Amino acid sequence: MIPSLEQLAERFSRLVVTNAVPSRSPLPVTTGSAPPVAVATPAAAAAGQTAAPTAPPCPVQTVDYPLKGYHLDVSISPRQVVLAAEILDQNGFALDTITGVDWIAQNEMEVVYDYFHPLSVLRVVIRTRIRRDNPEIPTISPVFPGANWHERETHDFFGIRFSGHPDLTPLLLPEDADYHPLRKDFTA
Amino acid sequence: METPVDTSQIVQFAALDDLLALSRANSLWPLTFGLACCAIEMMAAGGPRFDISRFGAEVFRPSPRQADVMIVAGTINKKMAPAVKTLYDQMLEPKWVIAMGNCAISGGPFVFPGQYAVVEGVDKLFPVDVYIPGCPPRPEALIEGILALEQKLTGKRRWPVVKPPQ
Amino acid sequence: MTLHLYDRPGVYLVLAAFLLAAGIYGLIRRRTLIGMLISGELIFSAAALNFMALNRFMTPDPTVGQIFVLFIMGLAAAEIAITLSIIIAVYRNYRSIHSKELSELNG
Amino acid sequence: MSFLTAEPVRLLLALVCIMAFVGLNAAYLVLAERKGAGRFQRRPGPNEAGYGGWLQPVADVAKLLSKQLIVPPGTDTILFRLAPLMVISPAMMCLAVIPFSQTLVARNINVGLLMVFSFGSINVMAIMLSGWASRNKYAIISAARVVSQNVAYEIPMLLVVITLLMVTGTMDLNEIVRQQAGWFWHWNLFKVWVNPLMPVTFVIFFICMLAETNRAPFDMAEAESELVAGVFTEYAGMGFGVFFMAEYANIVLGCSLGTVLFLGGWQSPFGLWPGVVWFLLKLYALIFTVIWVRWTFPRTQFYNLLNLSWKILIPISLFTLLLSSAMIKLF
Amino acid sequence: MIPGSDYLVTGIFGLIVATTVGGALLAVLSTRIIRSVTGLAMCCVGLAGLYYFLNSPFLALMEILIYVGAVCVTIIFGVMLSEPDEPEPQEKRSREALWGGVALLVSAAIFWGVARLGLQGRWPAPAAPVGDGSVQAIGISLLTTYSLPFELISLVLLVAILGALTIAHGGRGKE
Amino acid sequence: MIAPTDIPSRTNPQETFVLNLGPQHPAAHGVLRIKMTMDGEYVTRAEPIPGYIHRMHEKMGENRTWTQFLPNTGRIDYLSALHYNHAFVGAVERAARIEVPPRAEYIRVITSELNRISSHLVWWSAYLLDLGGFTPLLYAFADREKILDLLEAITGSRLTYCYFRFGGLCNDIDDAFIQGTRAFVAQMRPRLKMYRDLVTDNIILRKRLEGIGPISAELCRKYGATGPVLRGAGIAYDVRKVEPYSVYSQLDFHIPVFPEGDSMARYRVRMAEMEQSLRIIEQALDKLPAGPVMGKVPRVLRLPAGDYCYAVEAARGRHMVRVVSDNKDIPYRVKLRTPSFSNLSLYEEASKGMMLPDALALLGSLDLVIPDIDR
Amino acid sequence: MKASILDVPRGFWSLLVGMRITLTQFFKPVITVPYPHKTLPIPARYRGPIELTADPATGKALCIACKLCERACPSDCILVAGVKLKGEKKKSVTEFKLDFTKCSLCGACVEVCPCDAIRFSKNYNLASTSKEDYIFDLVARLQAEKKQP
Repeated sequence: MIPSLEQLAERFSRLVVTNAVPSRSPLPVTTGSAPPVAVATPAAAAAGQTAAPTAPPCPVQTVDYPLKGYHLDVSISPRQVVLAAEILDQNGFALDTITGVDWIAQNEMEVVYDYFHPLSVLRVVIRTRIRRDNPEIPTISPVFPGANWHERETHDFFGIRFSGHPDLTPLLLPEDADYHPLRKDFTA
Repeated sequence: METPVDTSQIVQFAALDDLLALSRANSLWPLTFGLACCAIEMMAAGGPRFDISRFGAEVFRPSPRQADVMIVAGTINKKMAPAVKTLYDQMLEPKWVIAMGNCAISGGPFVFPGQYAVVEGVDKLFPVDVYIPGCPPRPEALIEGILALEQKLTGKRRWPVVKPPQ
Repeated sequence: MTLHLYDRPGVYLVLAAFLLAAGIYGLIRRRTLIGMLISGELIFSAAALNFMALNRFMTPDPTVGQIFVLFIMGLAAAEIAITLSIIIAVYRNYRSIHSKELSELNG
Repeated sequence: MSFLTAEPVRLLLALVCIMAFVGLNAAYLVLAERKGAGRFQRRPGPNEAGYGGWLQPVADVAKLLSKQLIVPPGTDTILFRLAPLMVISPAMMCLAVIPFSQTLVARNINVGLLMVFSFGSINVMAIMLSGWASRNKYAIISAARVVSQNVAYEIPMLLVVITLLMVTGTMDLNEIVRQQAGWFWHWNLFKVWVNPLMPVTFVIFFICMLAETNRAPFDMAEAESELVAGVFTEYAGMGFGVFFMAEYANIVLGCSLGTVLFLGGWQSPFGLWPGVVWFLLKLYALIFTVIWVRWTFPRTQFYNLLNLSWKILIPISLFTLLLSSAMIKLF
Repeated sequence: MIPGSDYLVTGIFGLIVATTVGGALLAVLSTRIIRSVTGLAMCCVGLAGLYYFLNSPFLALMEILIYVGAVCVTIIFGVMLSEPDEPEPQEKRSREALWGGVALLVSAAIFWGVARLGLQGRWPAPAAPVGDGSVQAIGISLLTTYSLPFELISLVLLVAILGALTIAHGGRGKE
Repeated sequence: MIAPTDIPSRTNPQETFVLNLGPQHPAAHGVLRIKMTMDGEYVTRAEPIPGYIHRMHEKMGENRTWTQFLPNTGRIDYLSALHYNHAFVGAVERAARIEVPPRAEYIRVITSELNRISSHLVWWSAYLLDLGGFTPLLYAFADREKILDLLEAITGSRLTYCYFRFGGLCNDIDDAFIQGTRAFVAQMRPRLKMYRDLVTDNIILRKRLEGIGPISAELCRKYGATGPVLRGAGIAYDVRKVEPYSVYSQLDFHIPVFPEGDSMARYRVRMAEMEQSLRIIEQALDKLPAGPVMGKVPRVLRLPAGDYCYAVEAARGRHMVRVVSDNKDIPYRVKLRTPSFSNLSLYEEASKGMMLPDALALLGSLDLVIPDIDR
Repeated sequence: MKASILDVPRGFWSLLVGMRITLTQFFKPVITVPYPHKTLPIPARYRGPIELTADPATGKALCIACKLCERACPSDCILVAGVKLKGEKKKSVTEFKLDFTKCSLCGACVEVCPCDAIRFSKNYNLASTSKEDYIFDLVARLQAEKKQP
């Protein structure tokens, strides 16, 4: 079964609406050729260098593929990553990768989930932000067993704890490693 | 009166030593041990184009007990270092080490201030006999390394020296 | 004459006696089934050697002893096959081949 | 006691000769194998030690001899040392009964064929012991494989040999050769009027011989990519060298047996050269085939190997056995 | 006849006897089961040598083929499957010693008795040979005089193989 | 042989024993360690432990400029260095909106496909080595040398090429390369047939691979496995077709798919891919336009803030580079999504209950490059 | 059943085909280039450790010690120092150290150089028993080369 981009965007915007962050009202899906910068707000775009750190105001946006390399960009709250994974699983997506980004200036960690569809050209990015001093997020490894390693790796590099993960021992770092090298404040 | 006999014996031992050194130099069995990029060039050196077997060095032994020379071909990181050390210890005397490629010599391009993973040179773990620089070195360089090891063992070079073209 | 030890029946008979004794000693001392099996084999060998020695030095027909030894070998092979399969079956079920621990087989 | 005292000294001398033959053969067969492998792969192989690489085996042996001697910790010391001896000596004993020419045979006994097989069976046990004594997981797995393999291939091998025994009616190897006098269609290999499946029998014999000597594609003893170095993992220096030698001694033995049983031994098709030349010619042709096979095929999977024996070779060899007994009875 | 070959032959004979005795001792005294099997194999090789001295090369080879090649290998296989090394003595040391003493006593007594019988027995002088003891003769006797035992042995072997298969298979089923 | 020679602890026979395969083991293709829990010859659990060649690529991405990171990409998966060059260069070009001249794109495709063939040849030879066949290795390396000669003549190195630049290539190809490549294509076809006769049709190999290590399409999806692993499970997923990059959309080729999902299917996929690569090279050579090989690139590269992805079909599967920029001349974050990582992660599940040689045949059929996993 | 029986001769035939192929290869000439006796041609673009180029007229290094290469190098393996000599417009190089053991041969230095003062050498067969041999003083090398052309 191959879902259409519109259906997916619709499904995710509903997810965002039902579980939206309280401060934010449900937002329409922005479509079409978004500006080259990731954020839709003109102010942020003008600001340039500080653009990326702020969370995109529009949680679900379709993106022009040639510009960014993916089709759908969804920002959700950390609680919803499992739900999002389930939706994508039902739609036949496969997990591409999971990674973190350490936004030290905002004192936040971003966790990015990339998905691709094995049967069609559809790339979905799910992103969420967690607090940097207590980075914890539910695991999606029950939905995608392949997430197990990706989450372990993210834990290695960023110290993000995936609650419910079966085994968070270092994967790529030595077994006794207690450092998280990709944090921006890491020193060897 | 007895001295001449003694000298002759010494001379004979020296000849025997030379013979042994020559034998060892012509029968360097490497350990099957590839780490990264350089390992592919090591395989290529065993390939038909370069054919390391001409020097009797194609008998790649997977067990360190039977290997004479360890060709460290690639980066050693801190997780791997104890294992490499164990392998070196499991090899029997006399044994030699060839550090192939920049990573094995000094950590290569993966060294930067504040790095956390790479061992900066295999000679930090155990003595190295021959260094072959390059990223990765060409198979000829590996053959040259084998010849350099032979030169180190026997004290002379039996092969012509190849000058690189300008 | 003393040199030709190999021409004297006594040597073989004493050797056979030794093998028998060793086998019996092992049979008593061993606590594993396979150990006992090995001792049993020694006893078989003692018998075979006796047969051969007597065949060589006493009987008119030199084939008889050899045939009996062949039979012994056949029996030994059969015995080994069956015993080992029993041992392995026992081992599978009881996870032990120590003869003491098999007492539950008694009742 | 004439059979005992007649020629013990000659026998000893012959044994020494055989040892030299085996040693020389092993050393230079290794070189031949390495150079042959090189040719199959379009490279020259060892050629820098001595003229054309002729001193390569000398260098290897000298190096192996001068390696440090250790018995790895945790091994069963006695068995660990005993095993290489047990591997090499039976092969040498067996070569004593192989007729290299009509007269060139260390000891011609009338049950020579039986001798080869009985001593050949010690080999299995030795490899098993070496694996066990090493106390290394790879070695133990490999040893278990070798035993099941050898046991499995002993059966079709013996069946084939029994088929041949029916044809020849004797276990005297020299007598078997003598029966194959004449042109090459008198060789047992081509005696299709005795048993139309004779070439098939030879192929089965050859396959079993490969398996019994643990040669590729049946080299379970030293399955490098799976089990590091198999049973030899813990062996070093000359201990390992002896295993190497034993492998080649066994190949020489197996190929000699093949030559004697199927290819007419020292019988010459034309009568140009003395018998021993013909024998060696046939022997090395077979050995070349062994090397050729090794450098052509990948290794078989272990249970495929057992399947091959139990499902294909044993039924076929049983069938040939029945066929030849029927043919002998009928004609 | 080369002078001194007598000594050589006797030496070989001594070696064979030593192998037999040493093998037997190793087989019963060693605590490691794998060494026991090696001892058994050694003992069998020695026995084969003895058979050779007893004028029967055929049986010597059969001994090696069957005992070393089949029996010992099978036992080692069994050992590998079940790994039975002698357990640590669980009983009290005194009882252990007692058992050892008893075993030694019994076996020594048997050895002494049987060996004495063997040495002292007045064996009648060998009669004139009837057959020649060769492989052919054995084959002929097997198929004529001893055909019934031969068939029986074959039957026993067949039953043993089938039984072994059944038992081993049944054991697996219960896992 | 790293594993200390400890005695298998089967004192409690119900227990299985642990076999430490690697980090130095002939079948580990480098320094992968697999902790195998074995029951006799059967694998009850095979837990891969990567990380023995972790080389901090992602950390290095954060402390050097965009240009300076380029040589690193060729060393992640050194067997398909050009694909990895391509992915990173593509991501930066996408972010900075750099136009690449068409000639450069065609040359990128030609060299990438040559690189794919050489990568598959190394896989083929190493796999055959795993399976105990040594001679194919030598034949494959002889053929591979021809590719290396071609690539070395234009890039200057044999293995870790650093040939692509942001906006194009560091130097143009010459006629010798074009003729050499055509000659190579002509030579390679009969060689591939020879490989088929010598190895693929060989009964021993077929018996070893057919039905061994089945991986279903669903398993691939759950683990994100791509490349020949996914195509060997019957899914025609190829980034070159699905998310066409460079000029692949203008070339006519098809994606070999084998539905069986066993090791033989993965094997056949790669063998068929080599033929397709030859086709692509021929077409690209025919269509090769004239013109410059370098586009307009600003002197100091600053990417607009945001994150950008670029995926390519590397020899082992989908390789995606995700760069996050904060409008500086050094990357804020470089994420390398490597195919071997995902492909290996399904190994534990796929290898359950297999015999050791089969498990190793499966491992080899995944075509792993260990630094590609560890990065 | 029939298929599996047919499999036997077919499989056997495939083995024979394989053996035929290796035998044909056996009789073909070797393709080895015996390295120390004969060498392969090294392509013009081969990337060996970098070296300084000299002005063909004066024989002096072209380098102006602008340190662009030092900054461009990803692995910090270049160290350049120069002085401004009297009477010359540009600086001239006094020290150019290359730590080749860290180099990844990426070519960044060669590309960034404004006056083509660096080029790749063709030293493809380096091997030595000391790793200090690979910390090249390129200025000294250039001078040594000049002395014995």
